[in-house]
Amino acid sequence: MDFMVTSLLVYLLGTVTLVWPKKAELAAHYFGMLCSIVASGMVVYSSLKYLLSAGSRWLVDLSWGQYSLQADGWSGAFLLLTGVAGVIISIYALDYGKGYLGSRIRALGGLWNLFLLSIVLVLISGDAFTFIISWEIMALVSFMLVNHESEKKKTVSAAYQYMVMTHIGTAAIMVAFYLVGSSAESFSFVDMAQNSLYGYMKDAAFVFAFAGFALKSGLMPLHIWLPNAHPAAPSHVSALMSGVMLKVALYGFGRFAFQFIGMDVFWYGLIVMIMGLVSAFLGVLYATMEVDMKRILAYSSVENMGIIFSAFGCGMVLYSMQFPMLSVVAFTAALVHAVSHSLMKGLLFMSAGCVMHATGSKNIEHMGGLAKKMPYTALFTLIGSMALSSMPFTSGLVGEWLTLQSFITLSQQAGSPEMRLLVVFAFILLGLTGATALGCFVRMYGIAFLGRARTHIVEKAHEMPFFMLAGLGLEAVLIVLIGVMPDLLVNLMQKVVSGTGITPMGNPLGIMWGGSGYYALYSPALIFILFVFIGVFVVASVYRSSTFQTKNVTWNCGTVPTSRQQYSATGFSKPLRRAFDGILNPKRRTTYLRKEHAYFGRKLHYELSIPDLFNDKLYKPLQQMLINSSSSFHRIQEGSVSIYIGYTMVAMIVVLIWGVLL
Amino acid sequence: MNFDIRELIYIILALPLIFSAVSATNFLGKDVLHWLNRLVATGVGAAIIALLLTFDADIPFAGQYIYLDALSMWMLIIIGTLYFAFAWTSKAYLDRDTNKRYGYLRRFGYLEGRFYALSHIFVWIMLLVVLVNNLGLMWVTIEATTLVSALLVAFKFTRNSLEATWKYVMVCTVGICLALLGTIIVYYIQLNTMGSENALNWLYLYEHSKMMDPAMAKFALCFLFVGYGTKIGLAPMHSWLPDAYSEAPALTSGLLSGSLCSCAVYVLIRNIIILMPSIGIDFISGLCLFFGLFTIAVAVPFVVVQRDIKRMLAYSSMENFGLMMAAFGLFVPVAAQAMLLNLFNHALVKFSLFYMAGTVIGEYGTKNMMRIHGMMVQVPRSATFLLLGIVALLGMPPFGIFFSKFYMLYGFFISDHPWLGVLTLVLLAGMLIGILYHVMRMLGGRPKRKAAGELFGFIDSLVIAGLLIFGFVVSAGLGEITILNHLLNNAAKIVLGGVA
Amino acid sequence: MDYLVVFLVLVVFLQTRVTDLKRAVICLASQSVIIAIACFVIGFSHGNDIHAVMPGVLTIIVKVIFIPGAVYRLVKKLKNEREIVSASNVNYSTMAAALFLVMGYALVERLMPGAAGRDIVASSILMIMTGLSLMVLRKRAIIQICGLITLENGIYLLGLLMTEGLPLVVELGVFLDVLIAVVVLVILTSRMRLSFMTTDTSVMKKLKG
Amino acid sequence: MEYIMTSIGLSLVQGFVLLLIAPLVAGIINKVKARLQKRQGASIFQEYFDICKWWKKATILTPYTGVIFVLAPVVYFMTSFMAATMVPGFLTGQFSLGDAFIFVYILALGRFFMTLSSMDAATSFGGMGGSREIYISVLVEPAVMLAILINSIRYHSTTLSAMVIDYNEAFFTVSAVLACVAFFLVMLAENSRLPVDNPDTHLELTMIHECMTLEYSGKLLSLIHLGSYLKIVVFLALFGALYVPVEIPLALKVLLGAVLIGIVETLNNKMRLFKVRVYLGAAIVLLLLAIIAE
Repeated sequence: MDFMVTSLLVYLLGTVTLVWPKKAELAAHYFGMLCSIVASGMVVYSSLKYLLSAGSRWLVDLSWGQYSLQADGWSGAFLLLTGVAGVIISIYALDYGKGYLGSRIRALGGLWNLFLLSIVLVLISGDAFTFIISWEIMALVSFMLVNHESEKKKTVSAAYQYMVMTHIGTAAIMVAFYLVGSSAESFSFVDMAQNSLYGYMKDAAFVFAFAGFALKSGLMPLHIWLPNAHPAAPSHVSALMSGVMLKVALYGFGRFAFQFIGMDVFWYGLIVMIMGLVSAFLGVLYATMEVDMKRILAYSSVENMGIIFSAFGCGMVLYSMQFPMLSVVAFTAALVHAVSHSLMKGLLFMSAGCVMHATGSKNIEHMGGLAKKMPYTALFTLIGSMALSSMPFTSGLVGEWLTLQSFITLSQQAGSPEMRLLVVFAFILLGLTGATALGCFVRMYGIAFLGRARTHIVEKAHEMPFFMLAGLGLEAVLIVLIGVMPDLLVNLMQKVVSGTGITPMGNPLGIMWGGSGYYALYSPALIFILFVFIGVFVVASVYRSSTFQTKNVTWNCGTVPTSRQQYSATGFSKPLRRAFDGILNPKRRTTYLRKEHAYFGRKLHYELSIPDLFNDKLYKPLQQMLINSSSSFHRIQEGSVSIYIGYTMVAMIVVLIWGVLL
Repeated sequence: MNFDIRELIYIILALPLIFSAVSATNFLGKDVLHWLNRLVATGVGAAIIALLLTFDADIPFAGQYIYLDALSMWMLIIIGTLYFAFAWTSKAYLDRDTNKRYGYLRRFGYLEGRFYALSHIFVWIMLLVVLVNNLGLMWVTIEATTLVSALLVAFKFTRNSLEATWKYVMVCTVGICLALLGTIIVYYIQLNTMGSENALNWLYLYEHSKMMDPAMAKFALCFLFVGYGTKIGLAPMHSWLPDAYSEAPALTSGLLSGSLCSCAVYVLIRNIIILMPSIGIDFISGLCLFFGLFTIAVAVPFVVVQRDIKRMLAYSSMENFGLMMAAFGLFVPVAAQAMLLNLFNHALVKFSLFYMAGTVIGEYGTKNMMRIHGMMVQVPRSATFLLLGIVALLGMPPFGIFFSKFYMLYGFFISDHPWLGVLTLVLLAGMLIGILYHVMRMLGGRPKRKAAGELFGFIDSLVIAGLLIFGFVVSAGLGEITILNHLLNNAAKIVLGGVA
Repeated sequence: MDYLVVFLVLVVFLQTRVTDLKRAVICLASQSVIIAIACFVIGFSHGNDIHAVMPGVLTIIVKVIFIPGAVYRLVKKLKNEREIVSASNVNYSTMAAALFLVMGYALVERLMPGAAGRDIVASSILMIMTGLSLMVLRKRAIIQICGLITLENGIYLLGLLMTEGLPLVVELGVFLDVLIAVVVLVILTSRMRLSFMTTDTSVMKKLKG
Repeated sequence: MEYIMTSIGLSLVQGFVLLLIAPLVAGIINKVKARLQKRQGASIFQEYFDICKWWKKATILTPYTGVIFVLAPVVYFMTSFMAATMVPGFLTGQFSLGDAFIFVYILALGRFFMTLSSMDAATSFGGMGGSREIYISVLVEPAVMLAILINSIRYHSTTLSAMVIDYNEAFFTVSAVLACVAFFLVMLAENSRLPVDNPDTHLELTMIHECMTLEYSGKLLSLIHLGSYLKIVVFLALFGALYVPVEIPLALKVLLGAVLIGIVETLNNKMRLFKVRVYLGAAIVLLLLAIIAE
């Protein structure tokens, strides 16, 4: 623990950059980033300790009475995730942050360290009060980071929205803690584990906790802040937010589910599962419709958090059906997918940063052919996209596969028709999600990196400096490693969830269901070996005699193809838009600029926008209602002193009557 | 040199009075006044610290007219802190408000003298409020604060400030008259039960509070609650509050919101402590909860749709005091302690925020938040401090209010009013939605109109930062600072009057 | 004593009807005179020491001489100002006053059945309520001040009846406060006349929301 | 350990065998179609000749393309091959490299790269093909998932070798038949046959898969074709082994399946792109009924 505390101190040291002299801005930046790298490394180291001693729990009281720290396996898993992301993204930021020279770069460095610090504090806080403090600090710091480029109006409004939403979420979490804590001796997690909640109070506690954490992890319909906040923030910040902060919400919810509230009620898990599934599908659907690179990634975060929570909910359902051994699969799936998602989403946000750095735009409609300009970035982005569309040999498939397995596990126990229907619903949504994710990232990668340049901004694109590539590369390597050899990670996470790892017949990913002797198998290493082995032969046989030749441009019915003839991103997702018109209901507007003649020389301007369903149907009306009601409420304060005195008299009389009656 | 408690109290009471008298007479020049003012305030602060060190929270000190126990000590700390901050920021404020371009006060001659005379006597009366031991005198002093602060509110004698003052005096005096009626009834009860010796003496009444006649006591409580509630600014008697706060000079608004309302709360609590045993807490907690939450509920819409920055702050202090009354009405030790802590934190934060608001008004020459953009670019230091202050006000860590709010809300849940707690959280979220929206509008975006430069000086930032840090240290480290912790525990015990 | 009550009630009723500022002030003064007499009566009815004389003297000094004087000087500054109210308004306030009187009696019956000075208690309640109603219904600053003083008088009278006078210190403090209050209000009113060109408080409606 | 080794060897052999017979099956399908259309038709070995021809030819690239473009066919072919090694029923025993989901996702890898390559050529046809391919795959995926689900429910495993129809217990059930029909529909969509896609025209309005391969020639083209033939065979084998509730040898099932495809392709014509929703919706509903009836 002392080691952990030291890492916290190093983070604190990093915040010194806030008050660094303005002359040596660059030094401040490097100093801050180095501090965060070192500290995160220490976090990784110490987290491994807690992971290996999974389940063990011990407390450290800071000298001030009411604050206490603790760490166990569950927090160790997330500490690991945080540390890895912290190291890699900080390395990336070494070069990326230079873009903010002269625009409050010192604040950026200091807040960066503070952000990591608060996340780690949330993960190792040992009582509700410390948890809430660090949680709020995390929210506050991330808010300031999102608000960093506060000259832009969009940024400001995004930050505002983020703060409001996250504050509401925190309020819900606080209510949950209050409810649990008021039925226990104290706020320390150990005491809260022996709380005496029951009945509808317990339900209320669960609902509030889930609402709060779901909001933080961006499940629909509480995701509304997410696709605005991530694009507004600097890229490495959004990488950290999406890669780690969303997972921290899972951590908190896990605490509640495992320790405080318990999972013995069936519909708890049901709600979690269904909400997760729905947000998985809707999230990826919206992602497929976006053209802003970072918004695509943000919506895809919604999707992946949805998958994670659905797996978690599946586990809760299994647990409530008295199959704790089987629920292990599901919880493992949730954890593994959390880790791999933090890796791949970090990677892609960073590469989005690279693309912005190179082209100065986030809109993939303006790109194309970047692969030739920046080959390494393209390679790493390809790996990231493969991972996010859960292709084999990437960590994406591991989590996805475990999730599917956990749902199969549920289906094994689903005797009654309605449970069957539930499982069918789950699988339909999972299938849709998987395929749509593939489409989404094929679209993103293909439009941005392949083909020909659509606009001139691509011309001045260039390869990234070393540290940015290093960051991308590290993530990519980790992704492939986990994808090919998931045994270590999966067993580790399984140990975290339950003491016993179930590993039949030497196969790392074999899962045994109660009763029957069959296994579900996945041995990516073997597949990979075979794939490469034979693939090499094929490649050799294809490229042995180099019979490739480039004579001329593509045959285009006699004309030279222009780059505008390529499919645009919007066009690429058209069929899907048609298929899911009912959900998306896109707003199309066609305006004829010049139409003096019916056929010739008429220009038309076509504009398509896909508003977020919940934003339109839920949040905007709420906002309007709030403002209107408030402004109508102003009538009670019209400025006439006699009326004011009248109020006093009325209050007096009311109180007198109350007093007489009671 | 070490004084005993009585001497210290005399020092505390003497210094401001003398100084205000001096500065009222037209002898001294500006700079002398400025320095004297700082000196006096610092002296009083030092005296209060010495008092805190010599005073033992378990043994209240009772003179003939003076009474000092943990609760009043706590109030003294609050007032003293604000007094100190006031003295060290007043010079910058006055210079700013008298500057040629934007200042409201440039028309007046010899304004330092008037301002200091009024402000210091104002503070003096507030010190008196928390030190007297006689309910009647408490009433008298509270009424006196109204009248003196009325002159401060009207200080600029613009149309708006006149209007605000008129409403302030009218509404408050009516309320205070009701409080007088309540006090008279208390005295009547005392006459009927205990006879007329040491009349309205708080300590005496406190010791004999069991003997009171419940029906009349309840009757008295109604008047007292509405009367002092008007002064606290509980809805619907709050109507004077936003006007007065928004029109007064920024420093005065800070003092009004930070310490005067706290004094009113203090007096109300003193009265309630007396009446509590005979009435029983159900009725009282009902009153406090209802009016407290109703106040928050009334404050929210006015914050959401608001143009005037100081009015916004005024409504936010309504919200805070509503919350504090509700927390008091819970009658659980945690909540009472947190409520006292919040009195302290809110006073500090709100004073700094009103001062920041004054700075912003000085910089942009308008109170209208819709006309202010891009402070981050134009006046970074003020912007940073404004943001910090607002964050502190909205109750986010690491600032003080978070701690007190956390435990006040916790009180709702352990005194089985969980749904009221949820309601309160919803209302607080409403406050955040409103305040943060306006502040973000002011801070972010591109500047549209020219600012008068960074008016936020070095000493100012020291003082404001000091206030914020002080609040943080006291709240976060309360477990460690034994003397304050002890004091607060005793104060909470007194507030609960041996009920819970 | 009963004569006093009669006079008091009459004065109060008169106060609800006057619209001319000078007359209003005179009403106030005469009202205070009656209060002062009541003070003496009550004071001497229980033992004749300094505490018995004190309230009456103070009342005469402050409420009979000083306050009406100050207000009167102010009124003389205000040329041709009078409360512009419809006759119906006046009637309403009178009727309200009558209602208050009834209410007062009802309250007295409730709280202290068979008390000696029930009439005068009722009339003091009448004064309180009438003062409030004046402040609510009338627009001129002067009349509102009169309402305030009336209210204060009523409370004071009530206190006098219930408790034979507050403790001396408090007594002094109360008088001091009333004094300052009137001073402040007079200052405000004269300022108002300067900057608004009128003392009609209904023009002051700029601060809202 | 050597058990694993032998099983891997066996599955590799099976892969090669399927690879060898794949063009033949395609030829049979075409022959059937030709016969039903009153044509003589090419010989059933025609596909072998074609592939050899393409293999000999040089590969023409457009200047816009990059690495992805030349890599994609290999990956596509490899994925079909890996799928072929996983198909149960011929040589593979209990052991398999991955279960049904892995099977699906490996095929998805091929789709991933083919779609990318289609966009790499920077022409409008490629993009069109890619977007339509994605559209179809999104609609197909749930049906595939349900198809896996039903057998896994029945046989308590998602391992392909375990999901093979077990003739020892009652296998000709309502749900089995429903699943069989549904999977046939899914199979047509997956292999881009009529009525979803038209494999043998180059009319840009109708085609999907052909769009993507439009820019290919020479060795790469032959790889792609080989891969798609292999895919058909693999699916036919899977269809036969897992979903056809009739107790006849698997090879026969494959043959009959090929014939059936030929017949269906003759009887139907390509449906509108946005009608595919309805078509696959039908498949999903059938599977749902099957699962409920299970």
